Amino acid sequence: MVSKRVVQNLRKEFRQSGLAKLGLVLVVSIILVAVFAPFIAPHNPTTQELGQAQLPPLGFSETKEATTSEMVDGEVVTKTVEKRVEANAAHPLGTDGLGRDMLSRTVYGARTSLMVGVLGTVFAALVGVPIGLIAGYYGGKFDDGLMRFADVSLAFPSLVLAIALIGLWGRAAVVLPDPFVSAGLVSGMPSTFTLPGTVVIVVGLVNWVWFARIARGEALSLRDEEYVKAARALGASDSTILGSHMLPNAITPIIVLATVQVAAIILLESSLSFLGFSGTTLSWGFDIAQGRNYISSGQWWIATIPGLAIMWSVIGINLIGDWLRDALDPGIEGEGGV
Amino acid sequence: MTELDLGDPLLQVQDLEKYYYEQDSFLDSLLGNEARSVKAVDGISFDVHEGETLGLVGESGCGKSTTGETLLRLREATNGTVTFDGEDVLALDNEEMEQFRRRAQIVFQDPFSSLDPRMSVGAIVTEGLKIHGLPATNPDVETAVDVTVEAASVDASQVTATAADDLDRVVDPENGVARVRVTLHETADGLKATLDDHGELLGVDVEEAGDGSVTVSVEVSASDRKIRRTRAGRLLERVGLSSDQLDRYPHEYSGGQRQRVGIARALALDPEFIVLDEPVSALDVSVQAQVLNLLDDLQDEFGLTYLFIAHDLSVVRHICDRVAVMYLGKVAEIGPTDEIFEAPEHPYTKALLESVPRAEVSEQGRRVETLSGDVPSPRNPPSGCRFRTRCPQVIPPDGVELEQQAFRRVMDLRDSVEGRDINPDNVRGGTAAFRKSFFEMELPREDVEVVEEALGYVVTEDWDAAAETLRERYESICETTEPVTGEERHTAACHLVD
Amino acid sequence: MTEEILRVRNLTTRFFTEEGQINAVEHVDFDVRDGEVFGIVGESGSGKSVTALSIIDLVESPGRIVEGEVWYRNADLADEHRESHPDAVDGEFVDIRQLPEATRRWLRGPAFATIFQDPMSSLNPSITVGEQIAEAVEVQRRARANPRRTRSRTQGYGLSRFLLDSVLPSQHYVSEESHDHAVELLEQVGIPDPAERATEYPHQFSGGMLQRAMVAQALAGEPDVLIADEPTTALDVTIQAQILNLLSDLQQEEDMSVVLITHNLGVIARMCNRVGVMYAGEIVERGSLVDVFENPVHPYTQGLLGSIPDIEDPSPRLSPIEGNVPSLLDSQMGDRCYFADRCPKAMEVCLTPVAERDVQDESASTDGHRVRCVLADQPYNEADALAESYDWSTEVSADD
Amino acid sequence: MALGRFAIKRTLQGIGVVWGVITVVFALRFVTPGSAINAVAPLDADQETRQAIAAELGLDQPLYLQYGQYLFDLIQGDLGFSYIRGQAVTPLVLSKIPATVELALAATFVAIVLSIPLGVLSATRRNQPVDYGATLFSLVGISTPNFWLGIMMILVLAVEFGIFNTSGRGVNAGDVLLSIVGPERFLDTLIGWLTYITLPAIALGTYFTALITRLTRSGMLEELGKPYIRATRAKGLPETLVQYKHALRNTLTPVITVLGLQLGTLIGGAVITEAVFTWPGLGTLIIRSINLRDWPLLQGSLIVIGISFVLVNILVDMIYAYLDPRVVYD
Repeated sequence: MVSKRVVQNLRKEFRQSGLAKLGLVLVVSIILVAVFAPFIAPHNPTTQELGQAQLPPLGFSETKEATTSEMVDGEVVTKTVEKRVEANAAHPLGTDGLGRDMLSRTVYGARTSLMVGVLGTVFAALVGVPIGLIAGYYGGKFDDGLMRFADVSLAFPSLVLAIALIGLWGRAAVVLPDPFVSAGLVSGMPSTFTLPGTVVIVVGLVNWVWFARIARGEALSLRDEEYVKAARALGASDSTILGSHMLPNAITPIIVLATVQVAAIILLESSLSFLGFSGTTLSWGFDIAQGRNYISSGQWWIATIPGLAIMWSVIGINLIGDWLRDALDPGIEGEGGV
Repeated sequence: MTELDLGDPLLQVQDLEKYYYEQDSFLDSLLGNEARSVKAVDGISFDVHEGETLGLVGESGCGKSTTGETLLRLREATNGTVTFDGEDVLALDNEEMEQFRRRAQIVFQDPFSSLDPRMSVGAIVTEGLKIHGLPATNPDVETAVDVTVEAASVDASQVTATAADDLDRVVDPENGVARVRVTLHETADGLKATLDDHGELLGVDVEEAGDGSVTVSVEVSASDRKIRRTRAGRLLERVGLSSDQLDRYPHEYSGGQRQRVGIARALALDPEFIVLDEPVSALDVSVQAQVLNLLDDLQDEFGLTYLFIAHDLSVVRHICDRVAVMYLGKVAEIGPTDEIFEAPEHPYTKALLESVPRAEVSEQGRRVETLSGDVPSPRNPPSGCRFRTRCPQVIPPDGVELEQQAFRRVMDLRDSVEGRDINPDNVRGGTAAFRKSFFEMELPREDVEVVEEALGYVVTEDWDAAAETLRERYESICETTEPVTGEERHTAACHLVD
Repeated sequence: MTEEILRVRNLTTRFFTEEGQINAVEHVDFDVRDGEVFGIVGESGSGKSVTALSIIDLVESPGRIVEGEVWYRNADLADEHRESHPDAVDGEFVDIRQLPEATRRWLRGPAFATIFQDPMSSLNPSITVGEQIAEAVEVQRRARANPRRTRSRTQGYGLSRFLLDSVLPSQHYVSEESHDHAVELLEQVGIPDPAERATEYPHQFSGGMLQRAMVAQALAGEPDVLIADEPTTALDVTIQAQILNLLSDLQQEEDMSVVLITHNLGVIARMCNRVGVMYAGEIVERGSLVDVFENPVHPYTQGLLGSIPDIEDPSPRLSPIEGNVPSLLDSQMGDRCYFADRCPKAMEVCLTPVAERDVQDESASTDGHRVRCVLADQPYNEADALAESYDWSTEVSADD
Repeated sequence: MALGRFAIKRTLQGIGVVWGVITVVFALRFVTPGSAINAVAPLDADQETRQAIAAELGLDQPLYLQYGQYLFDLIQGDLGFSYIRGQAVTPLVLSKIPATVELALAATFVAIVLSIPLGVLSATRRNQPVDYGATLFSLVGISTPNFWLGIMMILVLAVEFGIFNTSGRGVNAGDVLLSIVGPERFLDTLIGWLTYITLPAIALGTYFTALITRLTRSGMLEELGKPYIRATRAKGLPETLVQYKHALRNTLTPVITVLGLQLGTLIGGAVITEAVFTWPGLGTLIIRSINLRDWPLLQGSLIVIGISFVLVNILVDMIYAYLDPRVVYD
């Protein structure tokens, strides 16, 4: 299926571009963190230790006024006292407002983002690519119809539509058992993992249009290629032509678009959870929303760290997308998004 | 090139038409612009005889490739009939189409777009076989095994040989029988039989019954895929490539080699008729010669019938038995190659032959009388004879004594008036001045009057009156009635002839 | 003997790609005389187009002109650079390779003009044909107005001028006279109703008409040498005839020399006085039309002439040149005659570098018939012919 | 002439899309009939009162009648009635539009002014500092979640230095325009406006600046590789004319088309930027309408967004037709 030439091009481009290497490092690390979250996270991301709340990350110390009030001969006297809060090695990245370990939450947040990003993209591709290929190949009324419907669904910003649909259908979260925990390989970690189901469906419903556009564009140019006519002359049925000629030759731009989509969907998911519309609290966006309240009182790290994690993964994925685009030159630029 | 003993026609094309419709989308009808038809092929008739190579020649836009593809129903014809070996191809249902596909194939022009870059050469050549589930056994082909006995301990009479009846999937039958030779010989551990060829695809085993009788049975042991790949290997060798390159990809081949793969693909289904759509136009001269020789050899070896589409006349002269010259969707002239090249009847054919530069010293500095203007657009082809807007031998109506050069300019003037291509301001500077500059030569008095009158109308921008004045005097038979090719062996669609 | 306008000596252009060094043009020498049509014929991959681009200094990376001299006869230019570049001037000739880049840019227009194979892809599809020709005229007009024979990179056209042009079309970089002159040029190349056609876009022109417009654009600077790279290959044969007539008429009227590059030997025969045959980056044979067509010495030229079907007599069988065009990859090209692996008369001596030499042949018109083949000096003898089974792959050069 | 016919054709297509948007929005409304009643009926209302309310709201009529009524209202500019707020949707939504438009325009302006020159420079001066800088900036730009960027700016600029306002829209563009003629000093109003608009505009604009920089850069590189560029240089044209008048002009057309398509992302971004900076635009209205389950208000906002998307894309296509005439002819 993937011809040797494609692999050669990829390897050649990879050797030459430092950015591609950086991208690979970033993405592979995020994937490992997401998959083996239970082993990597030092603490259970959901356990709250109020005593240990708002600890700064290692290397930073925080002076914090704490107001204490006590009964002094009948009246209530409030005193504000300076208190230095030192970072605690048990929580390298500090703790959030409820004393939950930032590092563990960030690690589990990776799992949410990647799952939503990948599943959403796969779902969108499975819907969009076949429709696009068929519309481009047959043309005529079906093609017109698709293009008009694509325009209509582009008219709805994904974020707005997502919020609307989540508001309507609710946050149908899908609870999945965590394989490592249920297999007893690790203890003390949450045994189940909640996947924001509505977000994945909504994202698929909205983003399939980008895949349909790309697939249609490819099909339009491929159907006049002589090897397609030759296949028809050999007696190949339309489905054989679509399956064994059109799809393999259209797969390059689709893969590049897929990387763009995964990155875009991660950003969308974090926005949704920031606004409180995601089905799970174990998400980077949700942590940023929590951290927002602590900005004015000086606990900057609660909002900052999850944001850096988002950038880490999205930059990695975009670098992989650039590497694929430069190596395979699919000619799609600017398509895709949220 | 076979002598002109025309076999019976394998393919008969009668009034074939192929129109494309523009601006007929839902929105266009809303906007009130009616669908315009592009008459790419507008009534083509010709026959192709068994074992013959018919050339289809013409410049770009004449509809030759569209004709080739419509014949094989790669495009749906608007109307007309195409009979292949007695059956009307355009009316075949899916079942019959499958049979037709095996008997008629096509080779394309561009070596870089005629092979799927994602498929290996082996997959490309065997695709046809896979689609038709070949190689399938053909019930009315018998299979036979000849055993030659070299083992001392066994005498021939004792040996009975059985052949599986699907041997013909591997062994090509000769006069109805798929025959395999096996030799029986003595080895250390008993009798052994070995196949002379096809060893890697067929299996043979030997049983010695108690009473000394020996049965040798041969059947197909290889998988379908293996059989197909072997067949593809043989085809590649036949077209001049090496059979151990089945797993290489098209981008590892040169242009000439890719065309050979395209030819091997067409041969895989063992067709009788092949449409060659400009097979060598994209190749360099030296490689072109190699492929042309190959096509020649294959035609003799497999008795193939070719429809050879091209725009290079010297290639056509070399390879075709008969030639049909096409212009703007119609056949201008058709006949045996030598007669067409040595005694062309249609003015367009003459102009084509005249324009081709010869690779000889005598060509140096040769000034060619070229056709005026450009090929008109097939959206609204000229009325009557389509070549009249560029024809150097337009027939003036009787009563008009103008030599060809002057009459040609009159017709050009009429076309620009009807197309409103003249800027009235240029004429306002004086109709006589404009006339003199338009006609380099002097016109007889009578014609000067008519032209001046028409130019007068142009000044007042009364285009219809101007066109009418000129049409009244100069309407030629070429624009009123459309010339048609006759039934003779060498015929041209031109009033000069009939 | 008429005076020469252009002398190319030892021109070498190479492409430094990831796969390795590609020798596109290897030590090419040829001369073009005043008012003459010099033909360069060769198949795809022979390096003929790269030669053209090298002359007008438009070789883009990863290509680079490694060495070579391009002597262009221009008395004024020679005088101007006699002191500043003493070794770049020889009589009236100037080696433009040694001139500064700005001067070489000045040459594009007044010295060299180029027309390319596919007119449709040589014009900007979103700007009218008239505007694009007027542009060329404007640039030449402004160049002539400034005495110094150099041309800065911007010539007064910066980002601000671009914004001004697109916002206020009234005060255009291209003046009104240039537009009028453009219409005159369109008329000169035989385009009917030129004023109207000037306002139309390239996609509204037929192939033939658009090529005429390209010729008109080339005439804007009244060039001494018109370089035509496969000018009629994309055209139909009747339209090709029109364009060839146009080129020969203009060549007389403007008395300019033409370098005609094509793979079509018929076009070469009709148009050219002298010819150079290129193979694998080298000119393997050059001379007058009679020399090369009537008594070719190099086996490749003979093979080329033998493999063309002749329209006047359908010979039964073509005699093609076996084998494939070489890859030009330096690592795979041994230091030998590059045609040896396909040559029917290959001998031992062909495995060593072959220099260009004169053809001693009294009968032919001795007009510089030169060939890069040993057969010019010694007849072919069977004795030391290369063995059929000679293994060409072993000769991969040492440093690979 | 041709451009006119092209405009009519595009407008007809646009109307088709608007009709599609309205139909989808209606379908959403149909999916949730119950909630419309819940919004009005007291929680403990029994079946009869709910029926009565449904009848009064016309929800019991056959579907196509409701649809016809819905369309009829829309044509008259009536986007429905918000039961929760007890007021008509149209004036409410229209009042919020200027704030969002101001934010979107500011962000787009920042994006275009910064990214086109950046993209051109990095394409024409490859592998030089400006190229690496632009590539790095655009990569980070499209990978940064805009709400997080907003919060970080608030943290650094507002909390530490306190020169920018971090929420609300005290001074708006309208005030600035008025102040030119009006009594207040123009400069003060302008600075006041900037303290409000700058952070949200940067937060929203960063993604687009990065996107357009990448598009312009790759578009220029592709265009400069095309054969007509070499032919134009062969005419002796100055390099700048080749790059700007020829290459850049042909690069802008696809960039503009993508801008039109990405409008949805822009509005989506505006919604969340408004949430971060409590910017009183359509975005905050939409979020509140969803939280309060106020469907008519949500549907009205979606329709307005849909119509604005169609209008912008028609405008984009007209600019495209002006820049590249082939679109009009084929």
